[in-house]
Amino acid sequence: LATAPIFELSKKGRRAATLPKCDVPTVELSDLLLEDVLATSPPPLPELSEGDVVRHFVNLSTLNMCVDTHFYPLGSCTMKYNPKRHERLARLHGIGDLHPYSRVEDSQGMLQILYELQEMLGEIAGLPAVSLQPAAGAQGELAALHVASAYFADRKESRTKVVFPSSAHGTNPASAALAGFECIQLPPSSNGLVDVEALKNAVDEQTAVFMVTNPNTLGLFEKDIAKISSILHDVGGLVYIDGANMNAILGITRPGDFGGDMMHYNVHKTFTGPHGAGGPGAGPIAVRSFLADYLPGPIVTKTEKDGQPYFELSVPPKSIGRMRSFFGNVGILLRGYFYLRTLGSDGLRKVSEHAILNANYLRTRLEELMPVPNADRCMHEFVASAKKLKDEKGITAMDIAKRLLDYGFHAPTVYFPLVVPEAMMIEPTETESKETLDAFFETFKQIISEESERLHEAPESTSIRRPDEVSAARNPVLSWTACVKD
Amino acid sequence: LATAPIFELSKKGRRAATLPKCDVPTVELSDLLLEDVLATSPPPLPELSEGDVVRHFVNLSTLNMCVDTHFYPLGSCTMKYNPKRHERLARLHGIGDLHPYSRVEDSQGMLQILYELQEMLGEIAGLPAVSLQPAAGAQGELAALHVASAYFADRKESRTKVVFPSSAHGTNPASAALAGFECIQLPPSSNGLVDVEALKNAVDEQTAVFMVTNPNTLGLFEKDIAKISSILHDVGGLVYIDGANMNAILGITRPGDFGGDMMHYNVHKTFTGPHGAGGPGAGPIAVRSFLADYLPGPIVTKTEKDGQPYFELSVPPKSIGRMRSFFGNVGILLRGYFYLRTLGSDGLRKVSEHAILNANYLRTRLEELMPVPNADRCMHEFVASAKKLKDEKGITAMDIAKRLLDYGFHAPTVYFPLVVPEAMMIEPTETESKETLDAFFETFKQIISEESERLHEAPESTSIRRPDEVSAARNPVLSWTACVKD
Amino acid sequence: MGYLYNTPEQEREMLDVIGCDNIEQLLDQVPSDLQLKGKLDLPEPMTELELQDHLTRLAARNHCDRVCFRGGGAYDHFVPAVVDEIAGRGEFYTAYTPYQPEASQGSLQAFFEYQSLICALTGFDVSNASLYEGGTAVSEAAFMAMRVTRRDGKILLSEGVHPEFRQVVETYTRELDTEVITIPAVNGVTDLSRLKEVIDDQVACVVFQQPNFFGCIEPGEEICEIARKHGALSVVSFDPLSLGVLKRPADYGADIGVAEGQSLGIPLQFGGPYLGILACRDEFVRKMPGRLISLAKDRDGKQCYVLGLQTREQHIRRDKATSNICTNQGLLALRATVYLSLMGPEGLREAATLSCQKAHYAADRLQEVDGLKLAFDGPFFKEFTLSYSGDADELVKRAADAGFDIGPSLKHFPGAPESSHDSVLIAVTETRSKDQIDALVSALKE
Amino acid sequence: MGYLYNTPEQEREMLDVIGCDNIEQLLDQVPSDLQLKGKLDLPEPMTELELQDHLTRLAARNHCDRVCFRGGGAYDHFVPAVVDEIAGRGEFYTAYTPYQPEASQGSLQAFFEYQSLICALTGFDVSNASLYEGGTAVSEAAFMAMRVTRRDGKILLSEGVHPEFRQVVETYTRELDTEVITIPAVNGVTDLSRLKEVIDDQVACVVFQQPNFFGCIEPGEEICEIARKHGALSVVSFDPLSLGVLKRPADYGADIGVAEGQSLGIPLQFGGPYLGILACRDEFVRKMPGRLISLAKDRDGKQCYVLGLQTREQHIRRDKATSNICTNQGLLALRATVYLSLMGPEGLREAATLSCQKAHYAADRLQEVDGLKLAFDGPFFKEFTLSYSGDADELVKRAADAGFDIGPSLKHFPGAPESSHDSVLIAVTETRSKDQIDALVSALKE
Repeated sequence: LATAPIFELSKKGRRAATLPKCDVPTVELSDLLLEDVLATSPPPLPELSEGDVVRHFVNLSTLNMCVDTHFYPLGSCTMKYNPKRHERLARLHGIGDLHPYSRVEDSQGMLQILYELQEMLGEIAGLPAVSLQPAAGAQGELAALHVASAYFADRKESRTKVVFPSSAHGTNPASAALAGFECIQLPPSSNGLVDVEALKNAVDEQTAVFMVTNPNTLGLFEKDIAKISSILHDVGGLVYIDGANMNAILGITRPGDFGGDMMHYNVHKTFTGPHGAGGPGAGPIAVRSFLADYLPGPIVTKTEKDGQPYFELSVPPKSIGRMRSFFGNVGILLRGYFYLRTLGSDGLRKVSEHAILNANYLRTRLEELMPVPNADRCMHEFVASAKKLKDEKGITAMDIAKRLLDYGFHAPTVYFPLVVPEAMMIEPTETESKETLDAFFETFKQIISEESERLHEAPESTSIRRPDEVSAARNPVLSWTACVKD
Repeated sequence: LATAPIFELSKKGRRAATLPKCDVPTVELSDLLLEDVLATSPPPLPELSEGDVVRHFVNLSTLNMCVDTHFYPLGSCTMKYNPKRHERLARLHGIGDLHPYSRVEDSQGMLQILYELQEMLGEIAGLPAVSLQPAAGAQGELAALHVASAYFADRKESRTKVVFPSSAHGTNPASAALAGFECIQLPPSSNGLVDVEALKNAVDEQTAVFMVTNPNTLGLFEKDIAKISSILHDVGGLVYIDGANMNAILGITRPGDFGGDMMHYNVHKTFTGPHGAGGPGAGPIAVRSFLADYLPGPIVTKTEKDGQPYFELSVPPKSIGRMRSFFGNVGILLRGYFYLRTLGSDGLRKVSEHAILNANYLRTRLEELMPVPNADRCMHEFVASAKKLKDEKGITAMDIAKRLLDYGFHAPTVYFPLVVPEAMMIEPTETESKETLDAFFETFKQIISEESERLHEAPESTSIRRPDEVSAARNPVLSWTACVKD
Repeated sequence: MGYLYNTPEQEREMLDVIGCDNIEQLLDQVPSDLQLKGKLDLPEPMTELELQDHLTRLAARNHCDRVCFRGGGAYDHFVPAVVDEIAGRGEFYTAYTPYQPEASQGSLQAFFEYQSLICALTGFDVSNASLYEGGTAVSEAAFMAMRVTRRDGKILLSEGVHPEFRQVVETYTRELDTEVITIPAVNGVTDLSRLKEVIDDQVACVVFQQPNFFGCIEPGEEICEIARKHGALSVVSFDPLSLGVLKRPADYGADIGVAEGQSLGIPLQFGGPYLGILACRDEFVRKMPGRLISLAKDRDGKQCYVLGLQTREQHIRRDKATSNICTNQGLLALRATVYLSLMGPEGLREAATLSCQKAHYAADRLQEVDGLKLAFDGPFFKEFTLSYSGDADELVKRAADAGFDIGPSLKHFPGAPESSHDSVLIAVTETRSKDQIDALVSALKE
Repeated sequence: MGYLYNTPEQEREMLDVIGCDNIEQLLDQVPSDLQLKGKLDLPEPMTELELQDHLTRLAARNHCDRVCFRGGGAYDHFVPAVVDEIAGRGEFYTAYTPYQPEASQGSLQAFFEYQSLICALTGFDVSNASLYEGGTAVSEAAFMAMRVTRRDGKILLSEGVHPEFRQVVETYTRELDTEVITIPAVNGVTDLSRLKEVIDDQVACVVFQQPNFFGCIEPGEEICEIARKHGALSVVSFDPLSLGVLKRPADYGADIGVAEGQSLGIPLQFGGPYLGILACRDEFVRKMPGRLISLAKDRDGKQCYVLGLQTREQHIRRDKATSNICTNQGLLALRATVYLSLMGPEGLREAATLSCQKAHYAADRLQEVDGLKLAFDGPFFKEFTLSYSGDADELVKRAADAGFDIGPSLKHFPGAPESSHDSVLIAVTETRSKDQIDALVSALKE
């Protein structure tokens, strides 16, 4: 009952929220607002009691797997533990309730936090100029590509192409296209890394940016990244580092040091902003000094007032403009700030070391069961292939993924990156113990020993079984009204 | 894995909490404290990571049914919706973090709340003198019985007996015994009500107190309560109203008006203090004016200072003393205060009216399936009997209770009160809708149509099946160490 | 402090399995000349206790204790406790994109309900599962209009649209040939005659805001009609709370409705994360950006929810995707879902009515103050523009010193017309009391 | 506002099924002369928004912003955020007594773990699932000792036991013939020679506190030894946090350990709800008051948890029960469980060590202030008694005016010896910094 669609729980005349009586003299609304803009009745929202609302959503929540309840090795998503202290602190009076148009003199605490975060992110990137504005990684990419455009326009260079490897996240080409670039995809390479020769052939004076994830989506560090960067720089192009996999290299190596000119962070991945069932994220970008003037703003600057540090908001002189209204996804940025302030440099490096340790341990063990193409080491994640299992026993990556749910593990990312057949992309993160990894391995082993028929039917124990996504795509029903009409 | 006993999750050397470095000059502890009081090593608590602690307890929580997730018609417990706003407000800075020894001038806001709560509870009871101190209903009973003793002692009367009906809560005799009284139980009556004649025979000048729940544990209003009170008062005794069932009579009738001299409230039942999986509660007591001087303290008194109301703590002149340290279970009292302030007198009466409506509706419907002995109306709860089902089909109250869990309903209270065979005590509360009651009825109907063998095996779908409580009682294992030893 | 799970002993065991002597060997994957020499230059780590003290000190340097009459697109509406309780459940906030529907029905159903509630609220047939915030929602709507109309020549933006939203459109379109034309506001509302002059068959859409940035009520129906006549789409950026009393966008003919959803139970938190709402008519659904949740059936025929129409998205279409957005604002959409479920039709109507009534009382009373008058004549909803005979910032400061936050001053918005430089916005929500309004008036009279 | 679920229409339908015309008819069960005429005289109802405003105003009249050096049995220890998060889950706080173990394994296992953690913390074999708070725990222990020893003649209470705990024992025993005798403290600790004089074979137990109310370390081992020699049980009321560094009660020979558990992750909230801890040796288990959770097997042989030894309890034994307590402090026991799980041995040791070191630093520095000196010579843990040359309340006020909470003054405790009237308690926890201690000292020097 409680998890029936909320419109079905509605009963005319029920109320949850009650509002105070009006304490000012009231006037007929039709005297205040023109009759023809007024609705004749309020919108047909469902009518519920408060307890029913609570029971509905609490019950819905229990239908989710999440980091708080399960191991969630979803590759590329860095599903690490989200510290509860961050949730408490982000709600603090003076933090959670600060209006975005608070005067600068009324926001010095917040501006200090954001300034310090800019500085820390610049240091971790090795790219000193930071804008916290982008709302998510994809918006960070778009912002950086606009920065590149503005930079080249300023230099009167006409560059129309963005190049990326075939293993790239889909947002890379989508962002490049949205920023008006032509997208050039490199052919897949044999070793999972960027093919330096292919890259050389692909770039020229029309190339604006090469976008690369490093470590890449196979969990491999692009060992030729310095050479790659030189190739780009030699033709006058820029190197963009997709920071989705920063969890592998914190304090170990820096995009700015290996040749990147621009990058974004995913604060919700690397720095524990909770994933929120799909968002919000935050996608700050860091760039080299010569690109600083083009950053979207406002950014926080530090000055002095009466001998004390004083923080202000300013827009870089040649800014590409705003990516969004207000300052940014501050709530998520705060969680990144809390995380960095509690870890410090040693703690941050340990994060990556243990992310790598966990990934390699699980990789080594799982390789007994399934090949992990491309190398015998990985960084923070790896991509195994179920191709052999499929060929020999008819077990697909999807079957294994679904069956894992029955055993109380969230599934890895499957069928990405596209360059590995029957890909299972596994990222344990540093916030899991050997015990959990061992249990995951044992379960994996158990699963592939099961009858393939049973696996095709998996999952068995979840609240629903496999949905028919094909007919849902053909005939989408996207709202309650549409559903009632049917 | 996550729900394994927490000691099994321990790994030597793991840490969750970290504490700051010491910023004062340090001295060897053995120089500060005598060597022989120091432990040689810290206590052998488990060693865990923070995320594992979270995952463990979040997963444990999902093994509970609760009001937030399920209909929970546990008779006598008033499992109503616990408003979320109360949780938010009880945590407010200035409320949740106030030290119990804050100076009176530093606690005026809190003291005002507690004073207003005393006043409101006095008004609802019709018994003007209130002490908020008792930590739970049972402690309220004990406190009131001590008040009675002190009152009689003051009057130089020697009264040694406490009388109660056979349907009384077990805490009534337990509290009476603890307060040094002899317990006299009335024989069961034929109509579920106090047998006035039996009572007359049972009381005399040795009788200190008659303890009665009204409405009683069968959900029936003791219609002779005025006469009952007279009988007690005629022999010089006092009438104690067990307030467990106050949810039935708020604003409809008052213990003080129907002859009660003393009563306790269960704030966690009637006034939405959440039940906390077994506590904390709060059991304030209200008494007639002539008993006020004996109340446990401190209580809050209102005076004036600089023309403004000013609140102080004071101990009644002939107080029986403290029932506990500090003021009381303030956190729970606050929730009662919030509730009363949001409902007001009309809202409060509606609570009882709808509690009665829901109970009678469900009673009427369920009577199709199972007899509800004793009357054709009830107050806020009723007691059905599965005796006929047991005799005819071998289905016990326990079977039905267990099977309800499979269908997503918490079970009613079973086998209480003792006076009804195969008792199922059902209290829907006012915070459930007709839809829920109808679904419960349909489920009930479904269950009694099932094979009795299946019902004996129920529940099937819970995280465990029926436990062997007999061998657990014979051979209790009460701690991890004991369990490891075994 | 840190969040390590493996003990040194386990680290040793794991390295043995991997076949390494130490973690450094695993780092060999990074060429040694690229490895960072030395340490990152970051502040010393803090424990939870120290961090809490630190934050408490910093929070005290932000002034949030004044009575809030501040607006400009983010408002001090009441957030019921139930919203925090639900959004605070780890099952929602520590889950991710529902790639495995069998393990994500909680989020999926909640987002489906979000879409349904937004449809009920706006009158549109279909809503996506949310976008970043109001400004990007306007941009995405403009891009969508270009796809629908197959016109990329011009976009018309009313000056009544939030200036920051307009800036976002400027940024998003900077590499396109599309011309972004601002239709000025006259007496606080879109200049219809100018709009009629400018509009032509190259225009993909006309974007306006209702109530607009100055608080004024736009002639929405007429704007939509003008757009329709020229084959352009009408895009309205609405205040969701206002729909407790105002006509729904779909009901007055808008083609696409977008909104900043902050007023639906989302805390102010210095500007984000907020909620971008986008809804439209059925026929545009395949041109819509962002995630969509669809009803489906599982293998046993049981009703369930899945990610729908993913072929529009960038992980399948890559550079041909409808947008580069790859998440929704899940947790904020959840907040709005819970908020709207609690409010229901009557609650929303009351909240809107109270805001409106109190705003009008405040406007009346504030005009008693010397030097203050309403900048525009037309009707407004919960916010209005006040012009001041002196410096607008000085007025804001006087209010602040007396314990009230008003504003922002319009002059701080780039491109604000000179005529607005003496003006401030005043927003009044249902959380304000008559006493507070009266106190503000008294303070400004002094 | 209200919490009604049935609409007027449903009310009608339900009344029809019941066979009533209106709800008033249902109320006929209450004789009409007993029905309340008119309405209860209660304040007008408030909405959530109004209540929040009201509470915010009242909260502002409580002073909680000073630096806290206040003690006397309730302490400003740090509460990690994880504790709030877990205890804030509806699954725990809106469940009740686990009468249906199949639907309550979450609470049952948590309470079993609580019992186990308390055993690990104290060294005892068995802990109950908690009692109301420290004072009633002492009383229950004394009653338990009477049952175990079959002696009800005398109970000896050290003057070092919290005076309010002692008052509770007085109340609980007021109708018994049992004599409650206070053993005075000399130089802040239990007078052993007086104890030896008083103790005889009628004494059921000797109760002392470690560290005691004055902050001093008691000669625990000797007190236990004296009790044992006379066939009495030793009951110690301990500070659970102190066991990060102090010897465990069972290890120095105590028979029963009780405690106020507030320092284990429980907020101050003006005195409650707090947590009563009670643990003892195996052999006393059937004389123990309160709820016990036991490991068990289900029908399939799976490990599970159930309410154990219920035959001691009042719903079965009624007037013969070991106690009238019929619940535990479930949510507080859960908080302590989570707290101890987070702290682990090292965390608890650090918290205890920090409190101890800082308290000693504070004591040293405070004695620099004219007129202040330690009241007692002996060792202390995190709290100490300071005697003052002037009026103790005036000292507390001076500190308050400068932004510090100290105290309480001992003279406010009924029965406080005359000699203590110039004294205040000072408690220093791990949450205090050197700067704060130095600032307190400076303020008092002025």
